[in-house]
Amino acid sequence: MNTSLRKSIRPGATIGIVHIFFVLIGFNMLVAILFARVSGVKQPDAIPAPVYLMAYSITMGIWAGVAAAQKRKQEFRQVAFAGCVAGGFAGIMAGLLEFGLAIILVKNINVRDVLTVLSANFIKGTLFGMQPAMGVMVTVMLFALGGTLGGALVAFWNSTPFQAFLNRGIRFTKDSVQKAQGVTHGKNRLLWQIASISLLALAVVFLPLNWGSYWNYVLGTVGLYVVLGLGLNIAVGLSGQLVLGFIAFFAIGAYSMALLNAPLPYHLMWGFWPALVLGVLLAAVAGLLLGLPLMRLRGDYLAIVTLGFGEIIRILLKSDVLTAYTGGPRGIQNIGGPTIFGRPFVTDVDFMYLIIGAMLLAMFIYSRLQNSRTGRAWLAIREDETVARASGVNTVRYKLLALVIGAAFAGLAGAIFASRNQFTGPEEHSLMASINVLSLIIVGGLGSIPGTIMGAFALKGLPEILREFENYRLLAFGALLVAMMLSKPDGFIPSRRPKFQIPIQPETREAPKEQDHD
Amino acid sequence: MHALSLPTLAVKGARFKKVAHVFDLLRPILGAIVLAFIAYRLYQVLIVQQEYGADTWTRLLISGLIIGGVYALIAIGYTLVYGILFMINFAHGEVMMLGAYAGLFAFQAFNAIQVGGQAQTSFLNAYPVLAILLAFVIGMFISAAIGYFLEKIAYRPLRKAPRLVPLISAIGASIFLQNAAQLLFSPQLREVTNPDILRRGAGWTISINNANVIIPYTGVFTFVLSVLLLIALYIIVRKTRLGRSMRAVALDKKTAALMGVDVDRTISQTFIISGALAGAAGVMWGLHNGMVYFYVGFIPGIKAFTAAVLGGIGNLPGAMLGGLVLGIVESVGPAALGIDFQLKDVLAFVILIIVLTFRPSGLLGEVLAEEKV
Amino acid sequence: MIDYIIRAKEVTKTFGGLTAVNAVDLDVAEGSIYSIIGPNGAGKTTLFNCISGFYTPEQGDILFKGKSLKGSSTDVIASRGLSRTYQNIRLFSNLTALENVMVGQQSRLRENWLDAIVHSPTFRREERNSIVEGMKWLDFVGLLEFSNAIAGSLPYGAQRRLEIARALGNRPSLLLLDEPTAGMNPQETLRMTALIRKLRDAFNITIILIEHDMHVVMDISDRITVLDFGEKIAEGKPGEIQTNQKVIEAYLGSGGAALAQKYQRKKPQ
Amino acid sequence: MKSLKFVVVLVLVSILVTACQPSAAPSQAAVVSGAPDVCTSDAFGCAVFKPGEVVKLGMGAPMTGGNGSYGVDISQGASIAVTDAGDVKGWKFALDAQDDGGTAEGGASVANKFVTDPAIVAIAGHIFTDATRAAMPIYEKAGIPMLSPSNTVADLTTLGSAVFNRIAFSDTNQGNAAGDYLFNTLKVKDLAILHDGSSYGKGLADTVAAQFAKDGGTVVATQAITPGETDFTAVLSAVASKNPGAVYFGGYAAEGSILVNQMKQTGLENAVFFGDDGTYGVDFLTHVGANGEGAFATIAPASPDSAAKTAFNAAYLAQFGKEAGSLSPYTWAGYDSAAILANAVKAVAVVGSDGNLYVPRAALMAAVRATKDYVGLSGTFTCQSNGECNAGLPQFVVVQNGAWVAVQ
Repeated sequence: MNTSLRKSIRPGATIGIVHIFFVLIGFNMLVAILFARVSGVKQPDAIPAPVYLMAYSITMGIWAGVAAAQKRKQEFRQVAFAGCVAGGFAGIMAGLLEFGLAIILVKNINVRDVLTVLSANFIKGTLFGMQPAMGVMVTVMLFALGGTLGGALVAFWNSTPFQAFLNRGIRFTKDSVQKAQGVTHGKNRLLWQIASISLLALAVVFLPLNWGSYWNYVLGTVGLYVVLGLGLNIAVGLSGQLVLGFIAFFAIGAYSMALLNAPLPYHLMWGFWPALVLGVLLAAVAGLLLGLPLMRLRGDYLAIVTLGFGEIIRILLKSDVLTAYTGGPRGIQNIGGPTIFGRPFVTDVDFMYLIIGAMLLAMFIYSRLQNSRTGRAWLAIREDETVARASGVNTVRYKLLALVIGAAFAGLAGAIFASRNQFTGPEEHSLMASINVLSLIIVGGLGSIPGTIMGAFALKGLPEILREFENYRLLAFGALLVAMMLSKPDGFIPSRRPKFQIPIQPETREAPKEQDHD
Repeated sequence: MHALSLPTLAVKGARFKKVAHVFDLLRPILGAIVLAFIAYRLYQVLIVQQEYGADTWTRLLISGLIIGGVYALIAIGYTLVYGILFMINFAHGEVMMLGAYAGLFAFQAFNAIQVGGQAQTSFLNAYPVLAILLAFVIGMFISAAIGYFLEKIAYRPLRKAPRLVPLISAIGASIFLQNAAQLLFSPQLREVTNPDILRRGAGWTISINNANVIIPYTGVFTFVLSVLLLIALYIIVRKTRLGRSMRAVALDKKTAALMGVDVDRTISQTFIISGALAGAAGVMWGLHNGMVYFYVGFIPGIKAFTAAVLGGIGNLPGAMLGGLVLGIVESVGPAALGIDFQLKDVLAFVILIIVLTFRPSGLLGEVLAEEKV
Repeated sequence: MIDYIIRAKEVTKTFGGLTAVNAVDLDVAEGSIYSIIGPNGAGKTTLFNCISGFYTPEQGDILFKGKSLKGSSTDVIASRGLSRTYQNIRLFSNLTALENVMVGQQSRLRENWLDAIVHSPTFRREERNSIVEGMKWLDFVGLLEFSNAIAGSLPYGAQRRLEIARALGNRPSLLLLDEPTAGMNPQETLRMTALIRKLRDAFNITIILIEHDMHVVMDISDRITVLDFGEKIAEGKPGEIQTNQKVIEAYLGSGGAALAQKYQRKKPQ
Repeated sequence: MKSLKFVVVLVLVSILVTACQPSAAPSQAAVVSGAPDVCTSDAFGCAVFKPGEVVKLGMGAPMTGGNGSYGVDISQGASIAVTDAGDVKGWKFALDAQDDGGTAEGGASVANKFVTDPAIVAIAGHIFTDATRAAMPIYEKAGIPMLSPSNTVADLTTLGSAVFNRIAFSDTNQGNAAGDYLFNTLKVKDLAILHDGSSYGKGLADTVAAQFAKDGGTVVATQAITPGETDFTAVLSAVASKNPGAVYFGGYAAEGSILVNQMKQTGLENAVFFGDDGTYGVDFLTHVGANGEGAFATIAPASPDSAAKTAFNAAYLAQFGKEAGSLSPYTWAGYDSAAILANAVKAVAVVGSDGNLYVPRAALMAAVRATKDYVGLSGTFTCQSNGECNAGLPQFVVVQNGAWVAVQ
């Protein structure tokens, strides 16, 4: 067999396996339902019309075709053919699967105890409601057709005229960007800054009013996770300490707010602001107390200990021992909101503003710290703790400081979170939440502020966007998380190091002299 | 020559102050307080209250050893990957879960096959040893295959990436595998059919204080299996060519490659072995605990990771020791200190923190008393 | 009366059963260039690590500017004016060259995190000054044009020089250089030698170096100590060391030493 | 500066995104010509459905994670109810089941999503208490009634909520009865209390303990287990040393069945196992086998195998390939809660003169609360003014010969 053919069969087989997996979890039906919905059917049946399932088959074929045709510098016909072979091979695998399914259907074998989705209706639907032999044939054909299409698509994409068109577009964009940069870096720089800031301010003021309570809630959560993420970034991204139980500090903030502000169990009824401040302080103190015994630990040992700390906090909060003080598993409710100038802040819009404020504060502090002696000390510790210490960095102090400030950020986010939900309970602060925060800063790009924002969108916004995928949403999320790491190992927006103007003339070549003896 | 003057940095030049390493001073005090507290509680529980009799203590100890055996079994696979790649394979628990499913279905199938002439029995009970062996082979094979593909798809492309990136990829893979299992097999809790000779709950009975204390067969099996696998793995790592390659890769990938070690292959093999261990742990889990569902890998995975760190991660006997210590602390600890069993995980993690405070590299990990230069 | 900046008395350091440094005395005069040489595994780097605080010697004491270093951690020692470089370059490779130097200045700065958040006057002044000084050190080692380059991406020789610039960041009175010319070509080595000399001449920084290149050692050293198997076998001026029988034996073995003597006798012809 | 630029771009993109979103605010008080009078007088206005649109019932439930089986199961039960409900004056019902993970964050997120969807008229849920607590105030503002099939925590109906209703037992109800039964009928003197640390299990366990002590019994041990684990021999051994006559467990079938099995190996062979409505179900029986003989549970009084229930079980098996009740004990409650809501919608919906369907929201809230003597699969329900729809005394059941049997 020639290598070209073999090269096409490999992606075909991969897609075939993916397809088999999709069918066995019933994902093909969901895709068909989504197709139906897109094309205007309001309430598609659980088994949508065959045409949508056919569309699914073609889509899978296209995927196989594109996968096979990529990286091929050949002429149109060959590439299309490669796509056809890949699609066809995937189709044959799909056909084999359907053949098996048809046997199950005809012989009336009950496999649902193992593979739940394979009901008779489902199998009939997968066979497009046709006779099994016919269904298998149609499947193979559709896959092959899709594959050819995919191959053709790639070929067209690679074709000279299209590439030329593309290049022109890219050049145009580049030129305009450069021109814009010229504007922003020239003497109009200030103007540009003012313009962008005022645009930002406008957006911040008006957007929450207009995008409804759902988006306010989701984006509010994203905002709080930005604050959390920046806090964790100080510990992980800047000072290089892998903290896995970060949500514990969030919990401390949330519970401080809850216990001080809510009517039960203590009826302290503090105002929002003092409770917020105390929550932040308590979280910071917790960071200090946790940090003290752990300063000798490195890397993964620190990770597991902080993970343990997170679990300790969660279990204690829900334990029988502390039920009288923390509400136990029931949590605390009726947590109040803030009052600003006599006006109570209670609606979703109000909280959005509050969260934006917290986010801006966190970003401000983070960026200020990042480029200072403190920030450089953290970075040096991250890079090489031993050398940093020998260069005069008091590593213990700076590592503690990173934990404390990071914890304070988390406490801030937690306090606002509890107040916004009017409720907090121990299960809010589970290990999965810590893992989410860690994931978001790495997906976004360790240490970078825009990266953190991006990561928060990806980690907290994406699952909401994926709601269309129903039960498959976390499956898709897990797969996307892997895919994001594979395609962008440094995160979406990796952090950059600051550039400094050279303040002295290189020509002088002057050795610095010790002169000041004051 | 007129020199450029240097700006003053600090107002009074470099002041040096003695940094008080507060905690270095506090550490012995902390240790003394903890020890005193433990001694006091032990005195209270054992001497003053005398809450539990010898039978209860024996039961607790047996329970601890068995739980510890399970943790150890999972932790060995964890620590193997860590020892070679310095990577936390977060999806290890999920690989184990899929192994448990494989075992579940294998036993189910064996139970459905009827053999024998007149006295119809299932294959499972007619040839129980063979059936168990086969189930283990199937479970280990499935898990090994998943381990292999996991490495190939999710970790290998990231080998040169920063250390935390494969960790996140592993977390993603873990979420994916968990949900895939839920969607494939439904979220139902399933019951493993044990062969009669290894019935759950059955065991040797000993009599202490006129109370029957049962040592369950499955528990002993778990314990023995984890010891055997540990020994087998130790031999592989220490005595075989593959083990030599593994150790070489662990020390320095580049140099190993220059010396003719196929690094990719070695790492693949590591994951296959680690997956097979997870599969064995999964099948064992099903036999001993009986419950299999998609979430079954998560908590044991975390616990096993804890055990591996407690023992000194990367160290094989350390994983075993860590697992056993963790199991015993969880079972005996709350009773001995007279606290709620709900807080057993708190106790376990507190012990972990204390151990790491005094031995920053775990119980059997190499001790870096001084900074490495 | 000579001022000694380092006085080490009977420093002993063991690892397990192995004695890496055995009762070594070391007196380094202020303003001198002092070399420590010896075959591989002689304990040179271990001695360095004892001086710079990485290791605590089991026996003996080290006085730096008359005060004991015992019990001080490396950061405290650095803040007292003792800097070092490393045998295998250890830069903060993801930071820029300038930032590396600025990390070196840590112990001389006073701004804290609160100053950084509010941009207090102290912060502004110190930041500005520390950038200017950092640039000057970079200029001094010839890396000014690379000031914003990521340290890990610099060529090998530049990385060595950057390490020195970083060590200079805290304005040390004593600088320990661990094989500064290792892996360099003759030109680079010459440049490095000149740099070391300039450091002493312009700033009166005392320099202790470990070096294998005998040309360099003989060229710039005021005094030399020779270690072998953790013991000091010779100390003296370059000329004395060159002719010391023990040293030659340590390097070449006793047979080799005999050969070398023949060779040396022939050489003047 | 880079980050600022980035943020600007981000904000612009989000403006675009939100501009493309459908109008977020629900079409409340659509006082258009053709709306019936009831809409103008209704405090929350009407939901309007054009011909061909569907009337949606929402459900927030954990579909993923460790508790995923509850959400999957209850939503599957409810989906059958929605099919069975037929149509309301020609408009079809649909179930919109969303994953809330059982957490407050998820609950609030789902609730906010539901209140921005004008087609959602009522919520069959939420399933877990944390989610319910966070969701309640959000529905309160939008005037969307809830009917939870599974929230048992006592105080939920004491908060004065106008929207929250439940067909699950309140803990007080179930716990007091169980405590009395243990002391008076089973003559247990020494009781051990176990629970799974959830607000459900702990709430019940605390109530039982208090009632049992009030009756004159002694609670000899109180311990909690960690849900999701599978080896409880240690805690059972500790409990066994106190020689309790019975073990009360507040929690679910998964842990309950493990406890029953492991009680036999830890010296509690002779203690009675007493569970709750969460441990009841066929799942429990398959897991415990012979070990389960004599185990008690409490359930809502219902004719065990009515024709409707048989039909439902068959439909469930055909559609989802599993026996009803094998994923969670709340399958039937899920069906009932959706069915009751659909009934209430049918009672209040009116077709306007413009041919649209109008569902007045406040009237619907009242209609749900006015449910009386509704005979469902899991019990007979009459809602009280605080939203308690299952105030009757529980039925005690015991395992005999491998089946649940009702006792007095």
